[in-house]
Amino acid sequence: MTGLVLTEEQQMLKDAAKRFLQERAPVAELRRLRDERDETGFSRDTWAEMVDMGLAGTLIPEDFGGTGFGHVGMGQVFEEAGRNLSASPLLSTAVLGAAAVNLAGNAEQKQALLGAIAEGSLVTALAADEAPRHDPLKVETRAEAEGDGYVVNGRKQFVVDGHVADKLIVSARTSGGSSDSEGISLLLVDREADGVDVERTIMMDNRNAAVVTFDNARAEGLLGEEGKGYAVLERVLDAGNAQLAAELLGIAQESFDRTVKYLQERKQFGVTIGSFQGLQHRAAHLFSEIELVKSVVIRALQALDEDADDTPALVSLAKAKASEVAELATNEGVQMHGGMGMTDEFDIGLFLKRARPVQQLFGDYRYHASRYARLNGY
Amino acid sequence: MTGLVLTEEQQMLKDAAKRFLQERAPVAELRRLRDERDETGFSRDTWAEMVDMGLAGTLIPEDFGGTGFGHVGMGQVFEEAGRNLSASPLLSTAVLGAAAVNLAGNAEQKQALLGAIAEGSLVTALAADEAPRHDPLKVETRAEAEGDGYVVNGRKQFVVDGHVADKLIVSARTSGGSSDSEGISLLLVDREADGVDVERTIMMDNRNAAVVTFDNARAEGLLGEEGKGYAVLERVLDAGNAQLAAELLGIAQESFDRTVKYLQERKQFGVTIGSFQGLQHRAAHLFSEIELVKSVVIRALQALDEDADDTPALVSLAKAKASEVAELATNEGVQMHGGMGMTDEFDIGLFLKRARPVQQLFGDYRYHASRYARLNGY
Amino acid sequence: MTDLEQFRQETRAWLEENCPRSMRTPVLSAEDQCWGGRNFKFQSEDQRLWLERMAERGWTAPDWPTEYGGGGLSKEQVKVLREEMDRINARPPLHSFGIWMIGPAILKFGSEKLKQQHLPPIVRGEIRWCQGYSEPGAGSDLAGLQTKAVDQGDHFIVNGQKIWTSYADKADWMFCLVRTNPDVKKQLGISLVLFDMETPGVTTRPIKLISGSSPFCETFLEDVRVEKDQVVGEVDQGWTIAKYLLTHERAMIGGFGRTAAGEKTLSEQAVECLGLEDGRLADDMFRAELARWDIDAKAFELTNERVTDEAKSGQGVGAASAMLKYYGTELNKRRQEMIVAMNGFDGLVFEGEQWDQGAVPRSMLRSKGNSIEGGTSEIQLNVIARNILGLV
Amino acid sequence: MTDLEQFRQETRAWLEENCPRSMRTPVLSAEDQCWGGRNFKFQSEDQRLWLERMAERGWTAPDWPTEYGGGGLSKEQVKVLREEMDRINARPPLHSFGIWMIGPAILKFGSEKLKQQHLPPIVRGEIRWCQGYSEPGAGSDLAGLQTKAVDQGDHFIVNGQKIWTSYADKADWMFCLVRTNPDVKKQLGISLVLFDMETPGVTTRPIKLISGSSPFCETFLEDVRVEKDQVVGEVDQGWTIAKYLLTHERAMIGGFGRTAAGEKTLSEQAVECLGLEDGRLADDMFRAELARWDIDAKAFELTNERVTDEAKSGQGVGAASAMLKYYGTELNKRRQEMIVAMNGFDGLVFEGEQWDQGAVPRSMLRSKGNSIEGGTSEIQLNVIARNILGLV
Repeated sequence: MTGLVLTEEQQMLKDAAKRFLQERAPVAELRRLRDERDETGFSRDTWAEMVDMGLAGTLIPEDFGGTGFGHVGMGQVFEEAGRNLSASPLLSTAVLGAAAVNLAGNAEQKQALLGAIAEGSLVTALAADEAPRHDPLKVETRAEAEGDGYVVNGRKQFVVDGHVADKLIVSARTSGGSSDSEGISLLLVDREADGVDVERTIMMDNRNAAVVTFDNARAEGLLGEEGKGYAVLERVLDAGNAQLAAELLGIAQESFDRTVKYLQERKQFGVTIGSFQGLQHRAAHLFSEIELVKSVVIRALQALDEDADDTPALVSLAKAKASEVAELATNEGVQMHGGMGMTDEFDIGLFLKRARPVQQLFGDYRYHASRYARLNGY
Repeated sequence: MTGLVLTEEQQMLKDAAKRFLQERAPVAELRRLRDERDETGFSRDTWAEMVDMGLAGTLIPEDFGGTGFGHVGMGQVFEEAGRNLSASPLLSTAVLGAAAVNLAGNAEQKQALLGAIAEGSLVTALAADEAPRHDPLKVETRAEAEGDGYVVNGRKQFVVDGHVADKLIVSARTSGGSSDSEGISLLLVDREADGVDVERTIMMDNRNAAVVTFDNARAEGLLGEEGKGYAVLERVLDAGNAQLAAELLGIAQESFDRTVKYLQERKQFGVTIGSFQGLQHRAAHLFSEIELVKSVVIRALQALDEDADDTPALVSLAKAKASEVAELATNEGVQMHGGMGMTDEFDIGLFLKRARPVQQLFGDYRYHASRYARLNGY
Repeated sequence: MTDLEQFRQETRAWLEENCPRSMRTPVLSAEDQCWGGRNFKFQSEDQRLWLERMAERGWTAPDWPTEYGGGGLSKEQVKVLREEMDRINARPPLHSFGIWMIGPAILKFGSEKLKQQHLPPIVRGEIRWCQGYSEPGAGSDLAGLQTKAVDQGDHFIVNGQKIWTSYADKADWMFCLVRTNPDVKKQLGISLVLFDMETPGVTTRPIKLISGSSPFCETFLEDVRVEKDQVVGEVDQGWTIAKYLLTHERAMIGGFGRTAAGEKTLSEQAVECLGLEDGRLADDMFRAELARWDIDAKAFELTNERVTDEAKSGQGVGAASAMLKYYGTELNKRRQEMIVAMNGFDGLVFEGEQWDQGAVPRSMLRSKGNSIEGGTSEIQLNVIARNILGLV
Repeated sequence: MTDLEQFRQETRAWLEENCPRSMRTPVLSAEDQCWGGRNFKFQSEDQRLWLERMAERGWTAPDWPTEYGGGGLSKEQVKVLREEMDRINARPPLHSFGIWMIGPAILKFGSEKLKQQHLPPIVRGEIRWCQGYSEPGAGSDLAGLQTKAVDQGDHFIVNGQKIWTSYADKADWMFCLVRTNPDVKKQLGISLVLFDMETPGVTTRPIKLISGSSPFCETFLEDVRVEKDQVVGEVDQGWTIAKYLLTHERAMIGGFGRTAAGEKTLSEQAVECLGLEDGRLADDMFRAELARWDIDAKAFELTNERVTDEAKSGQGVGAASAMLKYYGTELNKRRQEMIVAMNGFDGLVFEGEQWDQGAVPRSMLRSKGNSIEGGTSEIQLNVIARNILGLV
């Protein structure tokens, strides 16, 4: 195992991502997208620049046009995106899409799709959840073989970037009952195919998600083996959750930094409110919790890069702890900002509004605490 | 429903109990019993005086020699006992024994036993638990009919006052399997009967409990109907748990009062430590929690007096909340007393050491939170 | 039959006859609430009728004296009226800061003129009030207020800025704390004054909250003329009245965590969202968390009852209101977070008919303010530590 | 083969040959720990042998210079040695405040004379040390210490009282903070002095704790003569060294929450106590609570690793030790409460062979002191708030 520190290269990537996102995708940019009711939900120009920086190919091997920087590298970008509330299809495409194709795609698919992702010409979206709360086993969407392809029927929700994706990666049942792990297949479906209906949903963080309905929609093809998709899906979700944990770390840290600054500056009863021990102790506790999050996040990312046996447990550890602490940090952030924290004018509330969907997506604290317990035998 | 306040009579009983216990059974008395390794574990003289005050008959109808003051009245005595860490067979005999006989005894048993309890000539003990953690359904002790009586085999633990009781009230299986509610019977067994082995256990609070083994021990008779004992046992346990909750309230309140006093007096860095906002806020939070405990305890006691339908839920509510807050109050008490709180010389640690067994006896926070949830349909 | 029994029967009959059917359904949205005032648009004819009928008997303020338009009822009668209204799920005929806050203050501290001028229109729902307490930059330090009222003989000229004035953009009059004497200790030298929001120099601007709604405003006061007879109580002695009003407000906000009549309990919602397995909530992590909340909430509800019962039986309430405000608002925040989480995706969508325009997440976001408005949780803890526990 | 690889092979072979079998079993009780010193009674011949063999190579203090009896190993070699010892579950040959605390301080701040006098006996386990820091009535206000050392030319005469001196009744020497200058600001004017516990005027009395054990003492100092060459560092400059030592102590205590080698993890204990149903802990309330602890504990363990790794890679550790001390001790208290609760009745019995003489509840009670000794949790939070977050 490598030490729990960044390599020089990873640190450089982090610094570059930080500079770029602060300048091109800061909180003000999220406000602009929101207030102008932007239909895409992110800036295509900014995304193009991120592609130019090689960020879209971070998880893609060099053979297929990526940089192969890996999960730890990508985590640095997500942490900085969390700090800036930067919107982009990085998760849907460069993490979930890239991981799915890389893990399950055949040679032809890899060649075609990974290259397209790395060069920014393809946006993908993962359509996995059907229940309101994350449950990847609960798949009632059905795919039936017809001719040389499949016909898909069902309904998916919380499909991040679903309304702008070129291709959807859909988990569907080719056999088995509702909660069996066997019989789930992953399929590629063109978003513009007949029978695909995509409703964009405006979430509390103003980021993209969609409800997607398949009504006899024709799939382009299988990704991986028929009926064996669940194992792939789990690994794709682990990759996604580790990055979401990194984003939550960024959200928590930025909320905290801004709050500490406010405590240092804001005066009441003639002194700075940061001089009140009641707030000092809560801030110090929160500092400690964030230190813990830093450790679990880097460990989970490293485990993915090492393809370690305990990756699932380490990812659940990271997502659970990061979710818990981001919730605490954003709540404390609003409370310590007092009335101003409740206003839309201040940024602090936006961190809270971003944190909740990130916590929920692919399982919140409760889901991952339970999974962690199960993976540890209780 | 009566208001959530004491009647004048109940308040008078509380005041009388307070004066008496402060004088005759204060914390110093518990230390004396401990340091002299007293074999009885409480003072027989003090108990005789409590009997003279009518306390042993608080739950016993006047017809059978009691005062019929009821559960709310008894709760005031337990709260004061909690404040003074007073040891006596009030729980084992005047609550559990009296309730069991009153609920399930035939006319003859009531006449003989309730009178004896009220006049202080009989000490009883309830032998219900077999597993380390409370589980009244888990009964493997067996009672087999033989001639006009029963023969008992099995092992019971956490039998409060077991080593000094004259009679044991034993839950045993006359039919059914290990966790069936049907088939459990309550039997009266003389502690000195052949085949009864009682091992006194010294608990962390230095109070009495015992492990009791029955090896072909002969029971005196049934208490209630054969096989129908569980419903009685549940009601007896509810009566016991409500009083334990009252005792926990006293423990929490006294710990808190002593701690607040310490905060007001103890100086550090040239000021009283009570002037530190970090401690102030924790004390204020604890104050609020104790206020909640007062409300749930009186409500549970009233429900028992009214024989209300939701008594089980209200008792679990009281025992759960009182356990949680007593744990917090005693922990905060030791922590806020600093190093001195860790010494045997200071009393504050004794409250912590009494609280834990009271929390555990007949089910702790987790047990009653789960029961509360079940009784509320989830 | 006792007098009280007779009162109950008469009240029941009157309500049966006079409370319109549509006013016997749960209040589900802000539009279902009747706030009255000059510019109020009634949701329905029934809503208007219900207010008028109740106001005519003075039952919008049932315990106020009849001479000022109130119902003149005894405490026991008020309780009967409330019980009988609850029995048929009658909606409150009027939501009013006039009835809840400034009315009682005028009754207790105001001159005869102020009582006659202001109380009857409040009872009838003709004048809607707002509260001018907080100021930008002051936060919890309420007594440090900067809005100045300069004595001009028969009137004051007021200059300053107020913030967090609830519905100031919809209100007709404001009760407002101003500094009438800058030369004394900060709690002294404060007065409580009343003025019409249409007075020249008063402008107001809504503040958008993180929940997307704008229940609060900033109000700017530029050379606003306030007659001297519009001071409640003595000049420079307003702080006492302000504290009295704050206690009222705290008790009001502390009740936020309670489940409203007709609303599903949190555990019912959880069962609906998460399902049962063998009679237990299917998600064991949620079950543990829910049981903890449920126990605290029930204990809190009983504590509200106990405090009321103790007050009735003459035992001092002490500073219970600070404790109730603190605990109740923290409980409600926990509840709202759980509702969002148990609804999963559906609890995160912010717009759209199908998701009730994001009622669930907006309500969660709004709840974050509960522990800030009306005195922050930190201030309540300070009050408990100092006033009850004597920690200084 | 690299040098380090070769070192590993040699170490492995040496340990295989020299570590007695009985010294490869888990340390289960206090008696299994070897503390050395003049009056120490070895538990077994193996225990004595193991100490002697390790001390001979200087491996009881592997990173100290060989000239003072240490092992002279590089950081990498120390790590290899630890790994190889862990591999065979070798017990630590020596527990020693000399090695953990005063030794490093003497190495860093002490005179050549002090190094030569004190370090070799520490390495060999011949002299056992105790720490004289706290005083009655001072608590967390360590710098306010009152024990006076009056300058007598070539020596000091020390008068005062120390409390919370761990195992002072078993120690041979004390390192002690004394006030050498009463006329300056309280952090100044403090010196760190060393003296033999057999010096006339030193008496000691054990303090009984709530757990029933007496690991701490009160120590009374009456006209105790301390030679001037037994001052570590400069006279009046002891506070710097004291802070250095406190940081060491914090890091040590912070590690308390970790599961020792060979000990069952908390979840293993829970499964044993509570059983499984369908692969889940049978008690769902416990399962939720346990998962929460387990996550925090694993995250804390990784944080310990990360802090170490960052220190190695030259990134500043900052005031991480305060955070580790705070979090680690609070974690251990939670763990101990859960162990008591999951054992039910068996976790509450305080005496008796069958219950291991109450090891479970005594350990819980003892853990309450973790967040008090070595600087309370409150002090750690103050340190974080002030020194790291800049909140003043």
